Amino acid sequence: MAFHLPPKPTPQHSTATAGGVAEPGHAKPHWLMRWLLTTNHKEIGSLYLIFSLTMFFIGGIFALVVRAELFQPGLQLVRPEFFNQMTTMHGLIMVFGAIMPAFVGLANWMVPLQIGAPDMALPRLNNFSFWLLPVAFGLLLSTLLMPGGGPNFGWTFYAPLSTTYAPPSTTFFILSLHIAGISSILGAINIIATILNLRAPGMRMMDMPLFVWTWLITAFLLIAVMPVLAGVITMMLMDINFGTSFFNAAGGGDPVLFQHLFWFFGHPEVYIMILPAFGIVSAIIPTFSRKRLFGYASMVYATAAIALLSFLVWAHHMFVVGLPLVAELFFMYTTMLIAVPTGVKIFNWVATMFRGSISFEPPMLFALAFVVQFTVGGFSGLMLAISPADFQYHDTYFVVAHFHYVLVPGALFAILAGAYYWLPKWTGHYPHLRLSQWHFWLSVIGVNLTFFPMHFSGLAGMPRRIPDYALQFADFNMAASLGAFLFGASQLLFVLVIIKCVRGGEKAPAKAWEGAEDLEWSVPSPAPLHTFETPPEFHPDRH
Amino acid sequence: MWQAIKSVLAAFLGVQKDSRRREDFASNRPGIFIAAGLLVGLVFVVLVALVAVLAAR
Amino acid sequence: MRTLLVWMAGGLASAALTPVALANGWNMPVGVTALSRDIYSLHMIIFWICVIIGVIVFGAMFYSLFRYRHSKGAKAATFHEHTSVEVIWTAIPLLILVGMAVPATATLKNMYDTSEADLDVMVTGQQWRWRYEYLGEDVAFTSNLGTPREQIDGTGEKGEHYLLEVDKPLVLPVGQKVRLLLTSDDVIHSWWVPDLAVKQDAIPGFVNENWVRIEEPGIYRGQCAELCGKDHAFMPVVVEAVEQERFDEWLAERQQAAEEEASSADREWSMDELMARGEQTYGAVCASCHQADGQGAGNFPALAGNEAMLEDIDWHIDRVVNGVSGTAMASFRNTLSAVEIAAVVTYERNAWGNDSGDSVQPSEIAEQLAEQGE
Amino acid sequence: MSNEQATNREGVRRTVTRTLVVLAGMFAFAFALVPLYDVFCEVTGLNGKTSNTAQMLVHEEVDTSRMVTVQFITRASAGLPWELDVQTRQVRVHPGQSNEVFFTFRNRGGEASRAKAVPSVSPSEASVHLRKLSCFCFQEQRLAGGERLEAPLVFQLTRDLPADIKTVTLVYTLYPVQPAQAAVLPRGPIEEGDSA
Repeated sequence: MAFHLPPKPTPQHSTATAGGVAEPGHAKPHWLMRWLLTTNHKEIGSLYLIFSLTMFFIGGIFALVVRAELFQPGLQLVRPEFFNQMTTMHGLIMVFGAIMPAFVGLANWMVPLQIGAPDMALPRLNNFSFWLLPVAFGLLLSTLLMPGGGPNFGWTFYAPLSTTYAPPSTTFFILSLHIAGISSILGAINIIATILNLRAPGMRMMDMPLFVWTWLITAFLLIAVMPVLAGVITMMLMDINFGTSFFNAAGGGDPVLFQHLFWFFGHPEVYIMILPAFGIVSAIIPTFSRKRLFGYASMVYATAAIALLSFLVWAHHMFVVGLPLVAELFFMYTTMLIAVPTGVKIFNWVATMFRGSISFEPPMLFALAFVVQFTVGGFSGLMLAISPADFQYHDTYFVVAHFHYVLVPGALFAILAGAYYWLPKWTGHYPHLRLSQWHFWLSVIGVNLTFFPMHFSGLAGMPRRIPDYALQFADFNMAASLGAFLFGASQLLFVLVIIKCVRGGEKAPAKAWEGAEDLEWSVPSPAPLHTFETPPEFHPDRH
Repeated sequence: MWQAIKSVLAAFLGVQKDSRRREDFASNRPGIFIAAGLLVGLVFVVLVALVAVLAAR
Repeated sequence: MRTLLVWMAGGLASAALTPVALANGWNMPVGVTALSRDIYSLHMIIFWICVIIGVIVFGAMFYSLFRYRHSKGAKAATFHEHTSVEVIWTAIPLLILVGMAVPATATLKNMYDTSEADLDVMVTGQQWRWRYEYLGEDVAFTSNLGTPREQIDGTGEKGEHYLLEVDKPLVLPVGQKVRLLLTSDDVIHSWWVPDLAVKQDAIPGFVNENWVRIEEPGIYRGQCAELCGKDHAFMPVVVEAVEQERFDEWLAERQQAAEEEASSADREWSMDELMARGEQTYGAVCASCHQADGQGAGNFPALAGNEAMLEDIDWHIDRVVNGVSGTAMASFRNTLSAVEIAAVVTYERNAWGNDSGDSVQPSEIAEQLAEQGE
Repeated sequence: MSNEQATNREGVRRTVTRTLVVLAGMFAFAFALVPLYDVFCEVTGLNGKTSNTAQMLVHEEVDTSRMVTVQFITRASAGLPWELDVQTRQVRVHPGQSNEVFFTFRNRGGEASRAKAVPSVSPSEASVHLRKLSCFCFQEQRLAGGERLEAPLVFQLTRDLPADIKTVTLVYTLYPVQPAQAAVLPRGPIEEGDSA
């Protein structure tokens, strides 16, 4: 299926222009070489999306191993050592291998189309940053087969569990994270360079669609924090292999320092995974409400504010490590304050729908589910911000419920919404309506059945990352496991939808959705391989 | 500069008028907004820290 | 339309289910300390604030979805900003948050006030057990998982307190302010008892403080909350709160028992006695890593047929007494008594087909420990 | 048209250069955070570490109006056949006054080895007010097998110690000091003959 995406160039659009990217078609290269060496933003976008879908299923299988073991109390299927590797790999793969590359893929496809650019600013770099990913994750997955097993210290890899007490494969884990980090950084540089320099004549910053805005801010966050992650894992590497003691108390280091550094990266990372989602939803809701986005300016400013504040809240992940009272209060206050700009975004989406003309196509369904369920995740986030209460919530399933609500029906649903929204542009066909609806409803039911009971098991006292639990948590866990399998299975429908959509289906016109306004809808569906080689005239009529 | 600070303050709350934003972006001087952002950010940190210190007493 | 009905039915159902769930004990425990009650009420306040905001926001959203359906010919309005409305909906949450921060700050300050404690207990996390030390009382012991291995593997019926039971609970007096000093011997652990609303990380090389004043006698169960490796799920915390008099008696008993244990090292132990005691100690302390069958697992070496160990009994004893630096093998010098060390070494040298016939007397171990001390 | 692309390329180059500079800066910043954190901790007592060099006695009037309990806890880490004991488990002191407490190191092993005591103070806020005039924890100790060493700690709690701190707990954990090449821990899985 991969090889039908995107369509071959159509003659009327591959007009040769000076300085254009390498023309395929002279001598037709082997398809493998074509995909290996492509510098086309649409092809690379597709590669990213296919890669992230693959990783999503691999990470999902790991999650199902975890849920299968947790179906009943007692150890049935896996040993605790392997269980810990599964939870760790699930987290790492989903964060770095599924969600982030999916957003980069969407950016590759849509940012040039939305700003009227012919391609990304640095096409060859673009190819390189993609192909780093399979290397990184191939390496990461291979650690599972190494003696002593793969990483087993959680995706947050707290020292000294991840240094002095780590399996021998940890050096490979660090290497793979380095490679994935370089890929993200290069991708971010490319996106910034594209947005700042390749906008269509007449399009000012303030005319850019919100998806472009949120990605610009996300890219800056990536530039700011990925090097910090690289620094942290380099220190780990040195602690493990060169006898330094950054995080080792025996040599005068401090394990808590690791957590400060990690979360200085980690909290902005959380926003890296949600800001582009805000952008997608801010495109979809106005389209299907047939009404301009309410408070565009506020949205842009709120995004910037959230990004800035994200550097000031990191220690709310560390409320129980024994911070001094003043630090505890500081981080509680800043964390509570970040709820304000986030709330503004939700109010704005609701106000966009108010007095609109609303229809419920699949992208809108996913966007609406995003708004509701992301807000649920936001509420539990607000509860977690209350530091004294966090002494009870911390490291329980309540936290697991919270961040999964933000990341699965949050970030992931936004990605799915984006996919349904732009599939007509990518393939020229509408996705199969019935199947899409089935996919949506089964996903919603599965997600809530999986993660809602986790709130209760957490409050009742179940710690996270345990392969076996006390009997009073059995009901919640059984429900969550059933939900997880339902959710996992229903994602196969998504694959089916994509395959059908690539192969055929109802033809989509250039402007596939009645209320859609941005530049991408001015090029034919499916989008030809080369678009906007002559920059479009941009008329800021809407903004 | 004052204009920029006001815009940044508005950003912190997440509320801004379209017309103001138009003016902001018409100015075409990103440096001043970045400076204002960092300044307001710093003041914000100091302010919250001060509240925390006072509250901890 | 149908879509909307499903949405609303789903929303109503979950809205109705949540209070039911919370009322059925699927909620944070109220607990048995003044602090745990404060925290519980903070939790419920913020919860209801979220519910109210949720009802308003989702209400407005679903009203819009229902009222302004395209299929019903709704025409979209053209407004796209309204500064005063935006200011209002920014200001109100801000005020709510300030209102929330006030009680939260007060509770937090109370939590941090560890001064004037009546009793100090040092809590040390070890992979994968807790060690308790009553400072100034000469009482210290390790608390291991009490659930038998068969229950975990599914070959035995699971008991009522499956995974939340230990061999020796931490006994504390009610009504007294107990200061907990927490640290760790290896990785980061986190000591947590929901009913006491105490959760604090135990960090190697550093000491954390927390405190608790239990109001009602009873048994309170919790577990390690920070991922600490393989048996993270198997290091529960059990606190037994008793009246002061009972506590004093218990403390005296413990002190006496420690003395008796020390003096029993002087007498001659038979092989059977050593093996029986050794099996018990091995099961509680060693089996989680080296496995009940002595076969080891992963990084943990097998003891059955371990030649290095069988060749040299002194080397064997040294490993148990002093541990192995930089590995999960802890030093048991202070954790196990001379009797237990002698018994476990004897057991390891004769179990699982190791049949070396070697045995070591508690008195020899005690002598060795004392000798090293001089 | 081609003119425009030329400016684009120029702009892209400038953007990339700038982002690379920021990137390098942030990577360096991550490492700078380590000493910054130490300085920050030393100033605020964030992590309860104490200064690792001797400090001068602050000559100030002894605050006889209040007493503070100072507790000492000693621990030895696994794999080190040493013991650390303190002669007095707790002392009651006035802020401003200087005090001396003796600690005993004992190497119970047969061979010479080196170790260092790592201090931690609780509550961590107190660590800024704890001045060590002399401490065995400033340097590593080397003891022959069976050797015994008495070493003093001379300290002072300054008068500006917050009034709500009534007990200060000082914990010393003994860690082995590895010879340089042994700093890499034996991390092989089963093939290592380690047992018991």
